[in-house]
Amino acid sequence: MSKDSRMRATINQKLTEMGERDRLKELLRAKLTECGWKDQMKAHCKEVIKEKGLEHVTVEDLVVEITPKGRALVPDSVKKELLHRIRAFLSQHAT
Amino acid sequence: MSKDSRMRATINQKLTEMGERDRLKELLRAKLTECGWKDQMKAHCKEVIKEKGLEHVTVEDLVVEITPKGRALVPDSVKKELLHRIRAFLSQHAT
Amino acid sequence: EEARRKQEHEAFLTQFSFSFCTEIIYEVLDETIKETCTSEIQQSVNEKAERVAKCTEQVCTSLVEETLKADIALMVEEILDVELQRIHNYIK
Repeated sequence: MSKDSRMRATINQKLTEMGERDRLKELLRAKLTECGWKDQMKAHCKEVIKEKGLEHVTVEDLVVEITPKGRALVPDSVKKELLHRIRAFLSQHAT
Repeated sequence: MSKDSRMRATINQKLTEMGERDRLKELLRAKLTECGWKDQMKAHCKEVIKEKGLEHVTVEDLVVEITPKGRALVPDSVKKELLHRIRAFLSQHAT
Repeated sequence: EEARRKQEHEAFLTQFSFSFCTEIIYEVLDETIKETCTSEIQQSVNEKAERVAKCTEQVCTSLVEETLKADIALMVEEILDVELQRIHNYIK
């Protein structure tokens, strides 16, 4: 296991053990709803279904189709806030 | 003050005033780098830090730990060259 | 007498040279070792800080990715269910 993998595992373990990982996910979900990401994604999903026809799409196809847009639409400010919160958590719980 | 002590003080003063003390130190530093001593010391420091863990080692600990090896690893040829240069200076300036 | 003085002086110079040489070596070694230890510890501290920063970013990215993956899958399932339901109702 490389030093980086060990470090990532330690960070993840700390976040998970103290429930912070779930809180961060919830925060992300709230932010995505707040900024309109969810609405945009729903609209995009419906467009794809309309374009391809309901009988020609599966859940897997749709996920593959809309995920890149989903990634691109996450605002940088949201990612930054999340990163900032992880850093703050780690510095508070540094051993 | 004995005659020897007086003489020692005079020579020491001359070595300092004429800049020979500093030149000798510079020469030694250069030789230690050139012969790989410095790289060996760096490597040894890294080993000790890795072994003990960064959070468990201070500069002072590290100095105590690596000094014996540092002294032992100075090549005889470097010591001889330094001694030779001191003798040459003394025979020119301490007659 | 002159020869004896000269011999004594030579002996003194030899002894002085040895002790001065040792003094210089110890002085330079002490300084260099202290410098090396300080810079190696600093370097390790910097490397660790860089690694923590990099890994934290990676963890953050994977957390976002994980959440998106789960939420997008759920959203797609819900939308498809609604669409299918709508068609069923229409057919009925």
